[in-house]
Amino acid sequence: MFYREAGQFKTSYKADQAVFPILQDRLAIAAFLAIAFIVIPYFGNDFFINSMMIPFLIFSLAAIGLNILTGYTGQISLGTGAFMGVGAYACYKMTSIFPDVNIIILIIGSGFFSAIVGMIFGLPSLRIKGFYLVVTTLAAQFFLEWCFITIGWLYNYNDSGAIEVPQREMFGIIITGASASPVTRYLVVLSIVVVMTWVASNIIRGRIGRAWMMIRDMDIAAELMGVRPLQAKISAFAVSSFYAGVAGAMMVFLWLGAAEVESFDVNHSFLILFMVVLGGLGSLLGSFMGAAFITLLPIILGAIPGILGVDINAATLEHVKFMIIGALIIFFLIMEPHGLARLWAIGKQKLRVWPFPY
Amino acid sequence: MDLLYNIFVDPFVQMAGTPDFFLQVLWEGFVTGTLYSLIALGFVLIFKASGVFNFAQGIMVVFAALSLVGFHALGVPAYLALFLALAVMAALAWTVERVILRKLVNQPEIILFMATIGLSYFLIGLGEFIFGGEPKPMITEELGLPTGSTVVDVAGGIVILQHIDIAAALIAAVLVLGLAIFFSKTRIGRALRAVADDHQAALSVGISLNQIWAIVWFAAGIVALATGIMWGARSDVSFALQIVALKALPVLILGGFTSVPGAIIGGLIIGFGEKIFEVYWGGLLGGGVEGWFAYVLALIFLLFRPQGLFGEKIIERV
Amino acid sequence: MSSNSAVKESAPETFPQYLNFNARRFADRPAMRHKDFGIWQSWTWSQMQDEIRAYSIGLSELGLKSGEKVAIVGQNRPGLYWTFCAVQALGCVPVPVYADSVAEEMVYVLNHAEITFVVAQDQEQVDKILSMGDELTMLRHVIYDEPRGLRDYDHTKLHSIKQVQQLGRDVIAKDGDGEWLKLVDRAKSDDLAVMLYTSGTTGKPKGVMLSYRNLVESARNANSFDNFDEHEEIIAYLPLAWVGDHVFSYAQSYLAGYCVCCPESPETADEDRREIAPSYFFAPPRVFEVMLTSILVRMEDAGKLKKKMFDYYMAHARKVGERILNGESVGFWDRLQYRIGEFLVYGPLKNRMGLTRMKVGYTAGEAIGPEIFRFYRSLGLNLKQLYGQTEASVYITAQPDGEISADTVGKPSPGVEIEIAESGEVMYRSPGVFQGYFKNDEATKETKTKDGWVHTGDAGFIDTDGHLRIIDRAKDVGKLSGGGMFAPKYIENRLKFFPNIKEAVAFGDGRDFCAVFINIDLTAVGNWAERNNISYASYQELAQHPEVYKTMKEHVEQVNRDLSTEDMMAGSQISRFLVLHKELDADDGELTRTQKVRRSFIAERYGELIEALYDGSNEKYVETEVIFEDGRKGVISATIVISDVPTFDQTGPMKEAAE
Amino acid sequence: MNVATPQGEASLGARIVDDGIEPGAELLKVENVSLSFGGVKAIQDISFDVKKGEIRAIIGPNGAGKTSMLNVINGFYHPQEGTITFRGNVRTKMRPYMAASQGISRTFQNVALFTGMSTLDNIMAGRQLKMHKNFFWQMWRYGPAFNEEVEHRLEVEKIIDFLEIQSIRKTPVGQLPYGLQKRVELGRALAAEPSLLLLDEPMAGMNLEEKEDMSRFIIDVNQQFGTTIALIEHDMGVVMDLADRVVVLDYGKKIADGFPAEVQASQEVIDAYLGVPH
Repeated sequence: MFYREAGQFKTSYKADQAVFPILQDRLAIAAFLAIAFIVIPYFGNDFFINSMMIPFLIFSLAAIGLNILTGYTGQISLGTGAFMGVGAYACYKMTSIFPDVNIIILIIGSGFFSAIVGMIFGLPSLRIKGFYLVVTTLAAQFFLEWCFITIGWLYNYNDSGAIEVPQREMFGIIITGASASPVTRYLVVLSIVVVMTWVASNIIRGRIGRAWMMIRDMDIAAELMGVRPLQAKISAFAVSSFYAGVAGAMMVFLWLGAAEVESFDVNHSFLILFMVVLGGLGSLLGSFMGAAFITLLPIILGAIPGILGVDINAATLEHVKFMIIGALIIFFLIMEPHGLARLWAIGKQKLRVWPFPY
Repeated sequence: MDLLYNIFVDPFVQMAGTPDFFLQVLWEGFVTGTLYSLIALGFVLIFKASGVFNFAQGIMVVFAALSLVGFHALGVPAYLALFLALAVMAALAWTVERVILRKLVNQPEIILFMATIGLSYFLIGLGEFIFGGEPKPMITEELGLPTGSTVVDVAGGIVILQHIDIAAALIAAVLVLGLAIFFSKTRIGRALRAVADDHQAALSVGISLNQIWAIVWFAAGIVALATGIMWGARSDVSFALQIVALKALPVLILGGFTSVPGAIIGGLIIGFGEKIFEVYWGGLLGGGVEGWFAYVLALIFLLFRPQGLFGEKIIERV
Repeated sequence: MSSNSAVKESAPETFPQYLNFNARRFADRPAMRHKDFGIWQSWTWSQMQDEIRAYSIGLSELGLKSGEKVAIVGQNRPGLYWTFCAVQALGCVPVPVYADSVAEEMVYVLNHAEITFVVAQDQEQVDKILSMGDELTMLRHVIYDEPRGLRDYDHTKLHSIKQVQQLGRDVIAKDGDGEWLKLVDRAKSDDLAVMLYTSGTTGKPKGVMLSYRNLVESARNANSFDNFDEHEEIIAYLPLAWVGDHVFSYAQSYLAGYCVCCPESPETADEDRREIAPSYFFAPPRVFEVMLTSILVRMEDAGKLKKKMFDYYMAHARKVGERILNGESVGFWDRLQYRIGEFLVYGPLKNRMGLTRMKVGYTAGEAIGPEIFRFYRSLGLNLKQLYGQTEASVYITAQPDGEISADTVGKPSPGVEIEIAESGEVMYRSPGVFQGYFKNDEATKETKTKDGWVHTGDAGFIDTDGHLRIIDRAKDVGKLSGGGMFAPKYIENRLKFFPNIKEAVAFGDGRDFCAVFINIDLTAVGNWAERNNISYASYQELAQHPEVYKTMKEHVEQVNRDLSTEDMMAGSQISRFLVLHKELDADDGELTRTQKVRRSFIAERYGELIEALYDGSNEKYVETEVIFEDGRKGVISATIVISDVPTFDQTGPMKEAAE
Repeated sequence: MNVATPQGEASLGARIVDDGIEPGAELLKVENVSLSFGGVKAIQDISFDVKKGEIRAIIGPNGAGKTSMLNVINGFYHPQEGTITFRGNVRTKMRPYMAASQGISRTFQNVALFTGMSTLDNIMAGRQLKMHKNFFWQMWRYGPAFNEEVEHRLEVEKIIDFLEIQSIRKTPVGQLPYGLQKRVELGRALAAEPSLLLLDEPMAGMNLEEKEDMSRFIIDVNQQFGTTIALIEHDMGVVMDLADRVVVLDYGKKIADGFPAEVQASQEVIDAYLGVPH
C-alpha cells in the first residue's frame, strides 16, 4: 500500500545491490534514525532512555552477534553471555591498564579479546555439529564464568568480586561512570550500534557473508564450491564474539555501571538466543525486533498492574512475568517459527503487492 | 617442576595414600552420576521418540518434586501426594503434546528446542507462583525412604554410605530395568521403538504419534519425579536444580542421544570424573571446577569421537 | 561529440540529423535503456550518437550503398533501433519485418523490397534468414545483435553489430567522421525514410513508403498535441515493423528527445514496465484487457475484507473517477472518498500495473470495450483512443484531453482533414500521407486519390460533437437478406467486450440472420471454472462445456438486448452461435500478425461449421488441421454444439431505463 | 536523471578456460582406482581419462559406483588404491575445497542448492573462489569489495542470460520448480569457470522437454565456454547424443569405454542394462 515501486528502476549494479533498493524503505530508515538520534534524546525521560532504550540497543547488538553465528552460519551457541563477559572484563582491565585511552576505543577494542576467545571455542565446530556444538559452547560458558570468579586479576582483586566502571570523558563530556547522563550514554550506545549494524550488513552481503550462508544451507556443497569450512566457521565465531564482546563492554560501561559474574551467566545466553530465534534467524532486523520483544516485554508487563491500579506484590509479579514470557515464546514459535522478521517480511510483501493477495 | 609434580604425580600419591578417602570420593561420584543418569534418561526418552531436545527436563524434575511436597504440605498423605504428583506429570505431558508438540510438528529441531525453553520459563513461573521460590525439604521419611548412614570399614579407613543414596541407586536401577521391560515387552513400548526408528513406519502400523508423544512425556515425567525425590532428599527442592540439569547434555554427548544404557554409563562417567577431578586437581585451579568439568570433558571427547561413545561412524554422502 | 558536428544550423529534417541535434541539445539526457544483465543499461543521446555513427560508418565499410534497402528482423532491442538511424544516415531505407512471420512470408517481403542487408536479432532469426539461402537473390550481408550460438557460423557474410561498429570506429580513428556528417546533412525531407509492410487482411503484404516529412510532421504534431518533451520515458514492446512502434518509439522519441526503454524479454515485460513506469504508454485494447482480467482474477483470491474494500472503491471510482479526471465539478465528499480510494486502491493498482507515472495512454488498432476503457479512466489514468493507419503515419484522429468517450475515436489530429465518402467510407488528407506502395502503383492509385485523399477502407460517421465513429471495415459491411445492415466487426466487438470472450467472428452477409463463432478466453473462463469446480483437461473440453455455453448464451443475449436499442443494428441481432474448439491462431493463418481476425480465411476453413449454423442442426463434427508451436502439424477433431439465442424486438431508448 | 555507462557484453566465446592443457590432451587421468567402505567395494580398479574439451559420460545401472567415482574425482572420497592425475599433477590426499580451487566444480544428483538464498546469490556463491577482497574491505560496503562484487555480478548475469533464467533472478531457489533448480545449479557450477565440470545425473527426474533444454545447455556450455564436462547419467539414450566418449560401470567395475556407438554395441553393456532393470 505504501510501497509505490513503479518507476524505481536501477541503471547500475551498485544501485541494484543497495541495502535498501526501495525508496520507501530508505525513507523509513531515515525516519527511524531521525527519531532515534533527535526525537528520543530530546523528549525521552531518563527511565525510558536508561531502562528501555539502552538495554534494548545493547541486547540488539548482542543478538546481531549471535545471529551472525546461528542465523547466518548455522552454528548454535549458548555461550553468548560469557562472550559478553569477556568483552566486559577485557574493557575493565584495559581501563585500569590504559587510563588515558579514549573509552570508546577501549569498548570497541575489548571486542577483539572476546573474538579471540570465541575463535578458540569455535575450533571444535569444524568437527562438531548441531546440538553437540551446544555442549562445546556451554563448556565455554561455564568455563569462562568460572574464570571470572576464580581469576582475581580480572576484577583487580576487589573484595566484592565485581567490576566497577570508572568515570571517563570524551571532548569534556562525561561518558561513563555514575555521573554520566543517560542521554549521553544513550547516544554513544546508539552510534556504536548503528555503525556496527551497518558493518554487519556489509559483511553479510559480501563474499564472507555468502560463505557463511553457504555453510549454513549446505555445508558439503559449500566446500565443493571452494569454501574452507574452518575459515568460514571460525570467522563467524570471531565476528559473532566480537559483537557480543562489544555489547558486553557497553552493558557494563554504558548501562549497568558495575557488574558481577551473574550478569554474564547462562541465562543471558538463553535470553539472547531467544531474541535471535523470536526475532528471526538470519535477519538483522529480526535481531532488533527480538531484542525489543525480550527486553521491553518484562518492563511493559511490570507496568501493567500499576496502570490498572491493581496491587500485586513484587514476587508474584515476577512469577507471572516468567509465565507470560514463556507462554508468549511458545505462542510466537507456533505462530511463526521463522520469527518476527518473517512476519514483517510477509507484511511487507503484502504491502508491496497490495491490493492483490500475491 | 612443582607444577608438573602437582598435576601428574601428587594426586595419585594422595589417592594411594588415603584409599578410604578415595573410595568415599568414588561413592560420591557414583551417587551424583546416578542422578545425572536419571536426568539424562528423561532427555533420552523424549528425544528418542519425538526428536525433541527437551530443555525443560530439569525444570520438570523440580516441578514434580515441588508438587509432591506441595500436596503433602496441604495435608495430603505422602503416598496419595505421590500419586497426585504423578497425575500432575501426566496432565503436563498431555498439555505439552496438545499445545506445543502437535502445533510444531515438522519444524526444525532448534525451534522445538526453543519451545521447550519457553516451556521451562513457563514452568518456573508457574512453580514459583504456586509453591513459592524458597527451597523446601523433601518428605523423605514420610515416603518411607531410609535415612541415616552406614559406616563401612575398608582399606584401613572408613567410608560413609548414606542410606538414601543406596536407595537412590536401587530405585534408579529398578527404573531402568522397568523401562527396559516396558520397551521390549509391551505393545506401547514396541510402538515407541518403532517411532524412534522411523516415523512413517510407525504410522503405517497404526500407531498414533500424538498418543506416543504424550506417553513418553509422561514416562519422562515419572523419571523426573523419581529424580526429584532423590535429589530433594539430598539437598532440598529448589530451582537451582535446573542449572544442574544442564549437565545432562555432556552426559548425552558421551552416551549418545538415543541410548538408554549410554545415558547411564555417561552419567556415571561424568559423576566419577567430576568428583575425582574436583577433589584431586580442583585445588590447583582454585576450586569450583565442577561447574565446567563435565562440559570440557565432553568437548574433548567430541573432538576425538564426534559420534559419541555408542554411535556408529558416520559416512557422509553427497 | 559536439566538436565535430554542427555543420548545418538549420532545423533538422531527417532522423540522423535529429540524432546529431539531440546529441548536442540533450547530450547527457538518456536516449535509450535496455534491461540487460539484470539492470537498465542506458545510453545518453551523445553515447547513442557514438554507437550509431560507428555502426553506420561500419555498414558503409561493408559496402552498403545509398538507396539500398536493409531489413530489420527482431524484437525491441537498442541495436535494432540504432539500425534504423544508421541505415538512414547512409541514404538507405530500413525495412522492419515482423519477427514472427514464417519463412515464406519473409522471403516474399525481403525479395519484394530488394533487400541487400539483413539485421537480425539472434540465432533464431539468422537461421531463418540463412535457411532461405538462394531465394534471397540480392542479399549480401547478414548482421546480428545477440552473438549467442553463432560463434561457429561461417562469418564471411555474417557479422555482429559489434564487429560492424568496430569497423566504423577504425575508420573514425583514421579519417574522422566528417564525410559521414556531410552525408547526413545532405539528406532531404522528401527522401524516403522507411518502408513498412502492412500485413493486410487479404493478399500479399504491401510496402508503405513514408518520407521523412511524413514521419517528422506527424511526430511533431503528435508531440505537441500531448505536450511530450524530453522528460518522457516509454517502454518499447510492440513489433518494430508496426507503424505505431516506429512512430512512438523512434520518430517521436527523436523529435522530442525522450527515452525509449526496451524490456529484458517477453516474459519479464510486465515486470519491466512496472520498473520503468512509462509516462506515455501505448497499447492495443488486448493489452488493457489482459491487464484488467489479471487484476480481477487476482482480486478473486483476495481476502473478504480486501475484496469488499476493492469493490467499494471501484464502484466509487466508476461513479466519480472519470468526472474528476475530466475536470468536472464533483462534490467535496465524493472527492474526499476518491482521495481515500486513491490511497487504498487506485494508487496501488496503478503501481502494480506500472502506470503510476503515465501522463497519456493511447489505445488503438481496434475498438476497446467501454467497460475496460472506463475502468482505466476511472482510476485517474488519462487513457485515450486514436485512429490511425500505416498510410497516415499513424495519426488520423485522436481524442483531445477532456473529450473522451469509449465509442468514438476522437477529432482529426492536427493537420488532418477528414471526409466521409458517399459510401460511408472515411477519407483523410494530411502531411503524414504516404508516398505510395512500393512497386505497386495500381494499389497506390486505388488507395490514394490524385489530390491526396486516402481511402481508409473503414466505414464511419462524424457525430454531433465532431468526433469520428468507426462502424466497420467498409468492405465488410454487408446486408442481411432481409435488407438490414450487417456490420460484423461492430457485433464482434460488442461480444469481445465480455472478458470471457477472446475473439468472435460474425457471419450474415446475404444470409437470413446473423450468427457467430466465439473463442473463449482461457484465462478468464479457466479461472471461473476453477472457482466453480469445473474440471477440464483441455481448451477444447472447456470450450464445449455446457456451463460455458450457458454463460456464452447469456452474453449473446445481452448483446442482442443492446443491439435492439440501436436503429441501424437492431436487425442484425445474433440468432445462433457456437464456441470454437480451438483458439484462433496467427500460426494457422486465422489471425493476422497483429492479431486481427482474417474473416475470409476463416469462412473458408470452417465452411462446414458456417453451414451448420444456417442449416438448423444442433451439433457438427469437424476435423481441423493445426500447426503446433514447434512447427509440427496435427489434426484436432471435435463435435461442436450450436446454440440458439432469443432476439428482441426493436425498442426505443425509452426502454433502456427499464433494464 | 540517472544515466550510467552501458556495461556488459555477451562475449561468452572469449572465456575458454586457460588451464595450461592443450585441447584434446589429457585433462584428468584416473588409474587403477579402488574404493571401499568398510569392506564394501564401491569401485574396483577403474582407469579412464578425460580429454580437454570433450563431454565424457560415465554411465551404468543403479549402484554401479558412478556417484562414488565422481566423489573420488572431486576429493570427497579418498580411494584406497590408485592415482588421479589432474592437469598434469598427481593428486595427493586433499579436501574437497582444494579440488574446487584446482578447477573442478560440480552439480549434485539431488539438487544441493543453498535454499536460503536467491538464484542470483546461489550463482554468486559459485564465484566464491574468484573473489579475494579481504575482511577489512568487506566491512565497508563502498570500496574495493563492492567494486569486486559488482564486477562478479556482471559475470553472473552473463550466466543468467546464458541459461535464460532472467525472470527468476531474485526468487529464493526453494520456491523454484525442480527443473529450474537444476538449471540454477548448473549456473552455480559454471560460475566457478571450471576446467572440469562434473554433472551428477543432470537430467534425473526431468520431463522430456526439460531434458532437451538441459542437453542443449550442456552442449552450449561445452562449445561456447570450451568447458570439459564429465557427466554421470542413468538414461542411456540422452548420453549417446551428448557425449563424445562413454565409460560404462557395473558393480564398481569398468565394463566398456569408447565412443557412444562402440559402447552401445558392446554385449556386456547390453547385458548389464538388461540384467538390472531400471
